[in-house]
Amino acid sequence: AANEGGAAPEESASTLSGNLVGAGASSQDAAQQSWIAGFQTANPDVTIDYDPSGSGAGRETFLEGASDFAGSDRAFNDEELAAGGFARCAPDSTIVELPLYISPIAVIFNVEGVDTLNLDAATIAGIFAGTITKWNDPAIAATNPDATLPDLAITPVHRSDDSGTTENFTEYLGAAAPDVWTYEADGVWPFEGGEAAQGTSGVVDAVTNGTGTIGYADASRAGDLGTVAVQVGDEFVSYSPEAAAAIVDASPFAEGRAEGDLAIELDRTSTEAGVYPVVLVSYLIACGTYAETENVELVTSYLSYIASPEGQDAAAADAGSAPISDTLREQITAAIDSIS
Amino acid sequence: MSKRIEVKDLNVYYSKFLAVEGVSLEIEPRSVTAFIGPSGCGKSTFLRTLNRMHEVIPGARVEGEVLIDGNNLYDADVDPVLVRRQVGMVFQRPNPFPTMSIKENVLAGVKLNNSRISKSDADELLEKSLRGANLWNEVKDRLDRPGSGLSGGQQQRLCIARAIAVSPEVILMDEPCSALDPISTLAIEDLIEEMKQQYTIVIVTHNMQQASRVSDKTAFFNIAGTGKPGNLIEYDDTTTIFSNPSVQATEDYVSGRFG
Amino acid sequence: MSKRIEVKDLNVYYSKFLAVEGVSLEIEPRSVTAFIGPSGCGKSTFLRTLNRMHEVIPGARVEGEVLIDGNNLYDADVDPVLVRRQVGMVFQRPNPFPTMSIKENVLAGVKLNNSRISKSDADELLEKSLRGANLWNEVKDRLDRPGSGLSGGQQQRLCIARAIAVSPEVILMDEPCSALDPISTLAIEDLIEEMKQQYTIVIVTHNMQQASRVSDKTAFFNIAGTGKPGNLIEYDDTTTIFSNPSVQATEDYVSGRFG
Amino acid sequence: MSTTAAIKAKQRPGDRVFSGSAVFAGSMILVTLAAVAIFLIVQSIPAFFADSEDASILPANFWAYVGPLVFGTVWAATLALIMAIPVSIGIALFISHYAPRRLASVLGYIVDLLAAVPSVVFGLWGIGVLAPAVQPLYSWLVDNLGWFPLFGGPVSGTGRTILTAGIVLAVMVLPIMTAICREVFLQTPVLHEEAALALGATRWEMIRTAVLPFGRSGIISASVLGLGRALGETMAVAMVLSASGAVTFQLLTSVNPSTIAANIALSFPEAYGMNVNVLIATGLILFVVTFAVNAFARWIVSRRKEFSGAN
Amino acid sequence: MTTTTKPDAVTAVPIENSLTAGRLPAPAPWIILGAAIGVGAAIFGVLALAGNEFNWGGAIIVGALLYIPSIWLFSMLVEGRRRAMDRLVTALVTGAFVLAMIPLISLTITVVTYGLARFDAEFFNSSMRNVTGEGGGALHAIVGTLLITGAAAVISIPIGLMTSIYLVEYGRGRLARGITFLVDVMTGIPSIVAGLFAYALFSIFLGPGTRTGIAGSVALAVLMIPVVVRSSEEMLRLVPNELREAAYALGVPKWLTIVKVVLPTSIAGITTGITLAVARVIGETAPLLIAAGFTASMNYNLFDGRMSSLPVFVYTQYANQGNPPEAYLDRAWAAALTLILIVMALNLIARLVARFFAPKFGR
Ligand SMILES: Nc1ncnc2c1ncn2[C@@H]1O[C@H](COP(=O)(O)OP(=O)(O)OP(=O)(O)O)[C@@H](O)[C@H]1O
Ligand SMILES: Nc1ncnc2c1ncn2[C@@H]1O[C@H](COP(=O)(O)OP(=O)(O)OP(=O)(O)O)[C@@H](O)[C@H]1O
Ligand SMILES: [Mg+2]
Ligand SMILES: [Mg+2]
Repeated sequence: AANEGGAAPEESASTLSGNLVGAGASSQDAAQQSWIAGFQTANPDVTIDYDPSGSGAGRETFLEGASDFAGSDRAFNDEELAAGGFARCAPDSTIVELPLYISPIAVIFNVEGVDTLNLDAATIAGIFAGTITKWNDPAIAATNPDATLPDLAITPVHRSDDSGTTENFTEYLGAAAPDVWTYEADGVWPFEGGEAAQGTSGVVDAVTNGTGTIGYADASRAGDLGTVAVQVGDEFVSYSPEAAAAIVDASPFAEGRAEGDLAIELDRTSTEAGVYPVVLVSYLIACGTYAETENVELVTSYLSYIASPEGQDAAAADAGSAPISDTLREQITAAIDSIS
Repeated sequence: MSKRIEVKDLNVYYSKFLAVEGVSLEIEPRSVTAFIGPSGCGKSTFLRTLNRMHEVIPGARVEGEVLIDGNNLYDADVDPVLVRRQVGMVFQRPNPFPTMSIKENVLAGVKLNNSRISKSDADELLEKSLRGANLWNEVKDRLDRPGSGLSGGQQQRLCIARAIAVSPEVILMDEPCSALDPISTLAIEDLIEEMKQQYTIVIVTHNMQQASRVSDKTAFFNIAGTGKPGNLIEYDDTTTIFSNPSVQATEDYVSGRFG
Repeated sequence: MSKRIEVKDLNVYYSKFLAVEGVSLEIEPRSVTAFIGPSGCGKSTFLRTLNRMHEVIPGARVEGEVLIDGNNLYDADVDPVLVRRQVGMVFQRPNPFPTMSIKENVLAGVKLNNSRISKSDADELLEKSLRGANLWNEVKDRLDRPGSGLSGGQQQRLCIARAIAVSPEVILMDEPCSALDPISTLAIEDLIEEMKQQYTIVIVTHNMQQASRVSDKTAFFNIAGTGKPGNLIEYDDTTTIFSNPSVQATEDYVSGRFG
Repeated sequence: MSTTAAIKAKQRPGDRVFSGSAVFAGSMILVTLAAVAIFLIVQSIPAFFADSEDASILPANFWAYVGPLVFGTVWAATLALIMAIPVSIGIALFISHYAPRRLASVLGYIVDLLAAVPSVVFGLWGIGVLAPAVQPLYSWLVDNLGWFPLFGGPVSGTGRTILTAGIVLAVMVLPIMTAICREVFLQTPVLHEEAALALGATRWEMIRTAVLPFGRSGIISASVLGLGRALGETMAVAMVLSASGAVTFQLLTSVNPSTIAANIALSFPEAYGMNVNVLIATGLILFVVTFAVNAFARWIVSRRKEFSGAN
Repeated sequence: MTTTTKPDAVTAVPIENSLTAGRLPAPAPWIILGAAIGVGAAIFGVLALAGNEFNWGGAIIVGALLYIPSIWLFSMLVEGRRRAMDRLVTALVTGAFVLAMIPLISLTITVVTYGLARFDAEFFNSSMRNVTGEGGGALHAIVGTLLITGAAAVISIPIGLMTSIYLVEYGRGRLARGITFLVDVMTGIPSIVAGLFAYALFSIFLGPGTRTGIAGSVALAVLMIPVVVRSSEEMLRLVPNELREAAYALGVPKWLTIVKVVLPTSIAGITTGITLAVARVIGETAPLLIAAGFTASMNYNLFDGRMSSLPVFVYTQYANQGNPPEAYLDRAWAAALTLILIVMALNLIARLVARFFAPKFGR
């Protein structure tokens, strides 16, 4: 191919070479492609493949030892960690989980003449639970006195596939509006009702092609659709990378985890100013200690690149993700350095 | 009621190949006409123009007129389906419908037109047609078995039964007996004799004896050479053709001294 | 070299249906034997047991022995392919290969067996076989045209040419002339006459004249009724069968006073 | 001239090799299938006995999970075939017996091309073109014919219903069904067609008496192949259908049953542990369903075997 | 034989009538069709007055729907039941064809219009390695598709063809019935299960988690074999026994008869079947995603490393869009267009092959 095998940039000081395989969450695929492109350009002898086969598949693949690292929309849970058996890692090794991909989830809708809506969590939950069925419902009108709301049925669109986006979204609804949203957080939409669509693209297409539709999707894909500003405390916050990064900083790490395992417990109910609580955090997962050392340098330098400001900015440009804050970066860098 | 057939200066083509050229003849109602001639001279081809079966072949076409009781078959608006209902046909190779039972085969044509035929009428017609084709005794116990399980001769007689079951006005037969044993042949010949009281019958045959036995008039076709079109050489009373033909080629052919 | 055929107490079945029962006869080398009998009596069926074509039909089987020069065709380790190469066959319906040209059809027996044959030999064989089947003049200009474009009679002669091109020892013919005009028929009959100098020939025919003209011996088959097996009624010199048969049924049949 | 001993030659090697390799190829299918079956069964067994404790995607037990999926699979495939069988027979007839010859081969080629469209593209087309195009029709149907059980509301706002999925499936199976029907119809012996015409049959009557009966087993084979594809189609259904796992016959709402294959595609990426086994077990069930339908079709064909056109 | 026993309907055709009696004049169907579409247009015209946009498609569809019963009715009145039925079926058959053309044309227009945006040189000489956003190409996926599908065809055509030959020519009894049964079962393997199977199979040989092109080929072969068997079986059965017998009678061994008579006679149908089978699998996404994986780089080796294919490329470009999304969508459509063109080419080749070998039927 014309873009391959060309002479390496002469000034490239890289001595890295080899083949790295990762698999997992498709949510971070666009970001991964951007990181891979950046990293491979700097290190022409390296080839990295990231298989966007899904978080579950990614974790399984990593467990089986068929990949060097995994991408996952959730961290391994305590039972899975206790069961262990990570084939690539040295026996007794811990694993390193890094929240390197933070993406706000936008609530998108398609109603003619309306570009943005202010909604509180209870109203959003009511819409998605099917208790609020018209766009001119008083609950919506109450927070949007200026909008001209049509007498139109609401078609809520959710993901038909099992996804981290759904899990994060329902977790937010359950935490912020526990009275309306009585379902448990889950990657699978918890009840029958509403329109289902496959993947982020499917949801975006369904919302775009339908009328009176509303859905949730990676913010980078919101495009020209109307978006919802979510009530946090007393103000309404539109999604933005900064606001998404802010909620991560405002949230604690999960307890009882090994060093380098930076699983985050998002505080969805945070009332801090300027945070946007509907976010998806996707992890990169690697071994604390690899059983075989040949790819360790490659893994650490790749992860370091991802964590670096250039890496995060590249993903922000290509995939619309939120760059991590410097505080988080310090912790992550420390964790990467511990990989051996 | 039978029909008079008049053919006026007919040319028959397969795409660009002229197979039969300039045939004109008149066939009287209630008569049997035999077509004889060497293989490949266009007897079958010509016969098939008499009920517009010729045009079923892609690229096949016809120039000239065929009048049945004064109506030109090849007029623009003529419905070939109607023509074929009045001019029935029995083919050289037996062709019973393989997916139908013997009974269904015989009644196939009738069912098309009169799907609500009563059971007793159907059974009567079935027996009559099969008897007419001298097949009744052989198949009466297996009327519901497939027609394709019969021997070649039985199949041909089944096809004859099928053709006469719709009682056409004219019946064209393309070597109907070439696969039959003498007994069946005789029965068919008797049948032809009987049918001619009512119908106009045209038969292609290779069997001179048969032609002289059954036909009132005989048409002799010949071909000048390969790739040349076939021609009608002589058309006359059968006795004349066989005893005193006016053309030498005819005499040579009927006496077996051909070529 | 021609072959003597001996059939001993042969029963022929289609699955459970006994089609031909208890046939025993001897066919002399260098002779022509005709099988006659009413339609459906099992002539074709029996003929096909003589080169093991019968077993091609699913469920068909045979009891008894067929000896060719003393070797039983139905012995366990006999190769039916070799049998068929020595015992050729021409069918009732012409069946040229539709994918092949006229030339390829004639040479099919040679070419399909992957035998190598020089171009000049092939051309010679082609012409000889086609001439033998009285088809050469009609097709010599279109040897590369498809064989299925010929008229019925031409197709049948093509099949005869194809069969004689492999020079078998015995030739079985199942009503080979039923689709032919008298001239071609005559040519084939002459050919049979000529071939019998060298080959053993068995022919099924419905044409009494033909049987009496070409055959040395005649076998008359009959069937007692539908569903019953066919039987060999009488087998004798042709002159005897036609002038002075010992069984009444035979006399009735050959004189056309049957049934 | 060979001697009589030649008759006794042993079986020829060509025949041996050829029939041997034919048997071998048949056996390869046996082996492949055995391997697939073993893989499926071994992976499935734990799932049959799992409950929601072991596998998070199970509502209660495995059968409660797979039941609605089986329903959806069969329902969607049925809808597809109801549309596809008559249309494909129609197209095949049009090409074989109605269109002028020259045109017919071009048309056949064009229809074959439909087979080339990857299922992903059907999915994209279904979402982007078909669903929005039929949505107004669905609204109309629900508003005016809503009393008819199949057309009950509320109407889907996007048109991505089981009926749309059925249409997409129908379009997807059309080419393969049409191609087989067409080939079979073209093979109808001229003799039989002429026999019908000579009895004074119109073109349709000729088709009814000669062509369709002759092509019957071919039509059924084509349908079975189409059905196999419709039952097993993954990506297009996953992309087009708004699936929520409900068991309902309503054609036009957002709440639709899912299909087994689509469900595997949707759930597999995020599946782990026992969930993987559950999904594979649903694959095994799909197997069984397809086989049952196939066996039924075979039975129909064999019932009137001796009347088949092939002799 | 007397006239009194003739079925009524036959005598119902009066002999005195000219043969043209009771026929609709030749242009009548066209006039009726025009009128029907006119009515359809009128209906939608009224709707248009009521404020809706004038819907051409709707007018034509309503017109076509009107045409079918009206031609039947007219024909029934003038020509009688049988002609009416014939005309009805003609209308329906033509209608079925036109109906099927609608999605085809719609699909073609969609794919071509969207696909042309990126149908450029770069698309065909670049992979996606180090490409984000705009640019890049699908060469790696094109090569992958050709290799994977080619290998699948190499595996399944011989097996499928030989199996169908076995079933038609040799198969009797248990084994044949068993294989027919298994082929039926095999048609029921959902593509995604085939992918899982191939993935699991190669995990055994090449270590867990390996994804290679050949694993994808095996998955596709599992899907392709039953299609090949079924369609070839159907075609082989159509070869008349007369031809086989003619060859046997010439002393041609069975296998040569099959090779030189049966196969050439049915070659047109078989190639069509095979092309259809290839077309059937070349667009498969799910099994390749699982078994062959995904890569942005070139890979010419079926046996080592992940390999992209066009459907997977289309799918990932669509599903995981980055910035700007149009670039990803354009690539997806261009790849879809490429895939269709590849199959078109295959189809053409198959047709040429078929024409070359096809039986030359005269009369
Ligand atoms: N479908 C066809 N296409 C082209 N030529 C044909 C076709 N059918 C027949 N012919 C040619 O037309 C001529 C007349 O054929 P036809 O079958 O009418 O002869 P025939 O007199 O019936 O012969 P036979 O006695 O052998 O049946 C022959 O040269 C034949 O090759
Ligand atoms: N394939 C078959 N399966 C079952 N029965 C058959 C089959 N072929 C022929 N028969 C039956 O076997 C008997 C003998 O048939 P055969 O064809 O040998 O008669 P034939 O003497 O050649 O008649 P014809 O003179 O009409 O050709 C008939 O009753 C026929 O119905
Ligand atoms: Mg003829
Ligand atoms: Mg016979």
